[in-house]
Amino acid sequence: MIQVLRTVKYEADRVRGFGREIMSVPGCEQLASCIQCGTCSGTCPLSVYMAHSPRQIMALVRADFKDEVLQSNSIWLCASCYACTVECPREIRVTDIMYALKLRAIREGAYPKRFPIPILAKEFSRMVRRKGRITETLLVMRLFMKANWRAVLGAWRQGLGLIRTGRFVILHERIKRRAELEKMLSSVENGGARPASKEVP
Amino acid sequence: MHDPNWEPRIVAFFCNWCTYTAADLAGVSRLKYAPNVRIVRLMCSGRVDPQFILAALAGGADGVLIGGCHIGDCHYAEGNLKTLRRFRLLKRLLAGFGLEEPRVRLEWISAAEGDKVRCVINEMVEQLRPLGPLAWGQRHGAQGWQAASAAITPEAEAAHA
Amino acid sequence: MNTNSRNGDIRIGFYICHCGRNIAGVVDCAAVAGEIAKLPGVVVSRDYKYMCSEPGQELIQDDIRERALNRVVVASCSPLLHEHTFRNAIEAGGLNRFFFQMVNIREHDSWVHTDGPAATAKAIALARAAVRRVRLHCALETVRAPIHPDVLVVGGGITGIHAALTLANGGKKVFLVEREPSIGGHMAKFDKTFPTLDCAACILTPKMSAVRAHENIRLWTNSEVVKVEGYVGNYTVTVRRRPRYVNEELCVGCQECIEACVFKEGKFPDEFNVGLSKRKPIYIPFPQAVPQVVLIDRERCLHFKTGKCKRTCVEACADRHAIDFTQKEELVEIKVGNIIVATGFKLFDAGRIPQYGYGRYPNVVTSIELERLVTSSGPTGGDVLLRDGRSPKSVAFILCVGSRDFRTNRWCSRTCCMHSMKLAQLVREHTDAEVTVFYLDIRAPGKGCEEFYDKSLKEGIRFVRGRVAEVTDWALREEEEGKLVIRAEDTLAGVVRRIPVDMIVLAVGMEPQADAQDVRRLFNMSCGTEGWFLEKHPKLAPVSTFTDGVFIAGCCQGPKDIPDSIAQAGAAAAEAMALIDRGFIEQEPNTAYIAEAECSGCKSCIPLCPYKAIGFDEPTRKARINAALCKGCGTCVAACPSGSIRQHLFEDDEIFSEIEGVLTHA
Amino acid sequence: MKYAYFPGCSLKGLGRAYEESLLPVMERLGVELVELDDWNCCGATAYMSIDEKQACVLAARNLALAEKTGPHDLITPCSACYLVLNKMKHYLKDSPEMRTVVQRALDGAGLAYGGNTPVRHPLDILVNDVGLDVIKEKVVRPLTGLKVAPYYGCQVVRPYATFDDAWNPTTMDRLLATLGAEVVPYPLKTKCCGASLTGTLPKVGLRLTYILLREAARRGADVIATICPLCQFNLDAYHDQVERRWGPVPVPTVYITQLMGLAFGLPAEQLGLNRNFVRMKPLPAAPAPAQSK
Repeated sequence: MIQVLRTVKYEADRVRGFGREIMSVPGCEQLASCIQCGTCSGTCPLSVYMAHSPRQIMALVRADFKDEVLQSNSIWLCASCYACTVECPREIRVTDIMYALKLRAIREGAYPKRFPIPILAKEFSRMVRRKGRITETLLVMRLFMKANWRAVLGAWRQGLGLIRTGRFVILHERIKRRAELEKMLSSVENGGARPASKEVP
Repeated sequence: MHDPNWEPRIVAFFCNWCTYTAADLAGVSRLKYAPNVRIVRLMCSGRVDPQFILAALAGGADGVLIGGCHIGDCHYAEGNLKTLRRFRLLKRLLAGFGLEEPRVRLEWISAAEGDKVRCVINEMVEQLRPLGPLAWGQRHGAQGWQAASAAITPEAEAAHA
Repeated sequence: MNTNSRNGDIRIGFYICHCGRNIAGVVDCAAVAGEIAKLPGVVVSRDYKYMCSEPGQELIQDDIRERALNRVVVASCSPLLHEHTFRNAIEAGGLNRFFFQMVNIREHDSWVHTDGPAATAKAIALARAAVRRVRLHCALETVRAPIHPDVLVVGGGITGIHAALTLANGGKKVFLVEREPSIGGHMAKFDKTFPTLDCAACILTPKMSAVRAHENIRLWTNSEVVKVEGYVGNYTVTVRRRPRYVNEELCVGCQECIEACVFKEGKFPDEFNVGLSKRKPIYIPFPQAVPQVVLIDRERCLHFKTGKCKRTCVEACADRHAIDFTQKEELVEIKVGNIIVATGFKLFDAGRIPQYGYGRYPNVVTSIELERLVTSSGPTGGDVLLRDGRSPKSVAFILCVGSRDFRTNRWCSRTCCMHSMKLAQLVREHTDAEVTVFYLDIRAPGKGCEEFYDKSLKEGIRFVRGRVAEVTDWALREEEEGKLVIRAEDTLAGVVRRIPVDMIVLAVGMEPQADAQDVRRLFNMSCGTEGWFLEKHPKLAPVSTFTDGVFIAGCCQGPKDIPDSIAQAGAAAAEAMALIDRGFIEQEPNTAYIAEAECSGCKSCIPLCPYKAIGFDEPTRKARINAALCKGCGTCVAACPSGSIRQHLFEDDEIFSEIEGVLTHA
Repeated sequence: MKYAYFPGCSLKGLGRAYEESLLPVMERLGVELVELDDWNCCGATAYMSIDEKQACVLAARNLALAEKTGPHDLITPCSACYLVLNKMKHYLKDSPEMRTVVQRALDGAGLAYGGNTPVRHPLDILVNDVGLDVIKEKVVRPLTGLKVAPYYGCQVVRPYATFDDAWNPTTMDRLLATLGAEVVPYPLKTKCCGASLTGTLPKVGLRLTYILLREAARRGADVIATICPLCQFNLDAYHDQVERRWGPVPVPTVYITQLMGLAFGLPAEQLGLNRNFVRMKPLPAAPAPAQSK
């Protein structure tokens, strides 16, 4: 059987104003100048794994296809290496746009379920909030438990190696004035990058 | 405080070759800027007699903008250098009269810098807004103007070269 | 001319132009006309769709006759565009052309504001000022100044050559000044030209020879303009003629001296072959060079460097005595009426985009280097070869190198798409290499160009839409070993590709000459933000500049192909010729003058004038202005302590009335 | 020479060998590093996708702490911290609105953000402040004969660094040459190692790691020198997994500071070299006394 997929996009699939919203995030304004040259995808070490290349993400954002963008695995594959940002001939900060998209995907719960990267981001922020610092080994353990506990089994060899080389830290690194930090962070709670204007439903 | 609906009025003296042309370019490029400026065309910023500035301020302008070619690019070789000299002297005098710094402004804007026209005008309007109306006539009367203009002599200008 | 007024009263006609929707879309024209009608002295106040049109102008002329108008104000576009039109119209209507004032409510109002009421208020203020001002206008006569019939053409590329020939064929004397030792410019380096693929040399060389042979052209190569003084019709230009150490009159171009040089082989990078071959210290730039005169590179010549050369060249020249080591730089002063600037462009330095490996990988070349390689008269005799002498099996072109890139040059260089397709076809002709062109958008709008694109497609040249991210020499797979690897997204196929090739050609864009800013100052021109010389009007005056009598043509104004450059050269020549054949220019009578009764003789104005137009009359102890020298800047007027210097068209009271006018509340 | 020192979480954990080698090397060069009191996580790349304002606050607290400590530049050895702190400086400079939010958050703790502390990378400081001449003087055991691939990683030179070229950085190359090492041309010097994905999407991350290791081996490098704790961990700790998938890529990865330490004659154990999974071979036989290069 030949599998067929109907891919037409209707105007109703657009979330009007989404492209404008992203372009209004500080640092993301240049998206308007994109000429779809593909330098971002060409230079991206991860574009070959992405459902949509960075260039296609730029096009979809501009065309207001919010759902398709926020559900794409592409934004989570971005490793923040900034090659696209440096290489873009139109000076588009592609990496920053990816952040703006990740933030919205997490906020709206739009990312692929059990996909480990957003879970890592969440666990990361949770640990920073509680302890003020990150203890990498403990963070990875938490991630494994949340996302894919079987992976722990696969990583035993590495874990042993870390213990052997004295790099496996089991006590949390933490700052002294945790309350001070928590107060600061909660004072800007629910701020984020939500635009002042209401989002178009 | 002043009337919230008050809008600053700016009289601009633009040289024919650079800044007036830049303002034309801003138009051709459909750049948008605040409608508070009234442009008077002169051949060179060197033609801007200090009395024009004083007359504008006395006549109800809240600010005066002078635009000329960049130094070294004057269509008349060095008219703008004379403008600069004269402008420095005038600024000092006007400061003596209590005139706020942003009210009188000199800018070099080349024929290619349409966007600079937009930026300068918008910026100036925003700077004048919090200062409120100038009402120079009420502050100093006709004597103020005459005293100021009498102080601008060639010798005094030369001292500001 | 017409009398000032009827019964001495001022009768003003006011006209506001809708300019279609350009003005009327923002400004309420009827309201402005209504408001202005209330002003004293305004006899007629009308709004009309297009004032500059024939009926619009007739409207004014009819009113002058029927309503006995003696002043006219038109509120429309910029006076820089149509002041001339309306002055002519009222003059034809029987009024002195200076009883006119124009109000700029398009460029300075409707096009830059969106708030209708505010724009309308501004239009009223500006119009009111003009109405007040025009009352004070006086009848003036334009001054005529003669035009020197000779023309200076700066730059001997195809543009300068064509302009010079056009003028010379029309009987005008032309000075053609070229910085390089030969004319010909970039075009002389090309093998063939798109889209016709006719041989560049075959069409250029005859024109170069014609320049040399033309009795009306004085050709100065190895020369530069260093000073320009004066104004339209009367320019005095100083040209620096650098020594070639070979007497142009005596050299016959036999090149025996080159043969005889103590350097047996060429040793120094040949400029014409962009470094792909070597030349000697005594050389001729290229075989078809004009003039056919050799020159000596002072930096490289042993005689100059050590003083211990056997001077075999002098021996070879024998009794022609053309070689002259004592030649000195010369400054020559010429008088011309018009100047055509055709100083061309420079190519983008590909090394500025390190990702493409130019300068690091020997087989990454620029389009002009490939051009020399495909030319049968070039360093390889027309063989496209890699640096190691092999023939490439695969060649890739990367387009938009230094174009459409915000970090380098923002503009489209316009010719690289076609130029690359031409080179791609030539590579296919000369080798059996597979050719791939990486492009962003193929821009082929010229006549025959789209067809050329189609031909390229049909000939099997592969096109990949995507900007190359990088060129590397690290191999992931066996087929990539020893190759240059391109990584790019094929944006149409939607996949990232790695493509190994033998040779990469960078289609470098055009940019303004490195000294464009100096040249601009020299000729009193403007540059756009990108650095190209600025035309007076992008549509209506594409070869004029803001300085009368100075014209621009070709790529110094922006990237162009050969046909467009030639068209501009012809246009600039025609503009100059129109001025010359008219014989005189009408000068704006905006000169300064002294009200002698009031002049105190303080002399403070005299040093202010850059044109030395102000003198001092000892008997009367008054300043005196020479109107013929005055350019009308008005600097002295503003500076006169006693207010005794006035300026026609910009009288103090006119400007004061304008200031009052714009400030009077509605 | 005195600097405020922001180690970052990694240097206290997986990347502790970096700190262990950085501190003695700097000491040897007469550079004083004063660890910022009670510094917190910079927010790294992850926090930015959770909450922009909080991410700004995290960075700003550290910068404010540095300002409070004194007028010293802040040295930030971890690439991610270096990038994030610099990025937030730019961000706060461009967005007065965000600056107000951040300042309000800092107010409670008596901190103020002025935005004036330069955030600098050790490479920048070593080459531009200390100087290669001074470093050369301290070399007692030149790395002659050691072929080193300089690997900068992505986040040091992109996109905010001003001390080196984003595409072809050379500071580490020059530094290695000063130590007497042979610098292998390494075109992947700024390519992403995939560290942020190796743990979560091994299939993807490992391949990027493999490409880097393979090219270093292909170029004949004895060792890869890096300056990023994440890169080092990634290239080292996943080395066995890479080899299991793709075959041998026998190149260890160490910190440039470890190589400097060796060249300065410090013992390998003190430099944390024993923490590597893939150990570096002992240096080639002692060099001839006459120093070359």
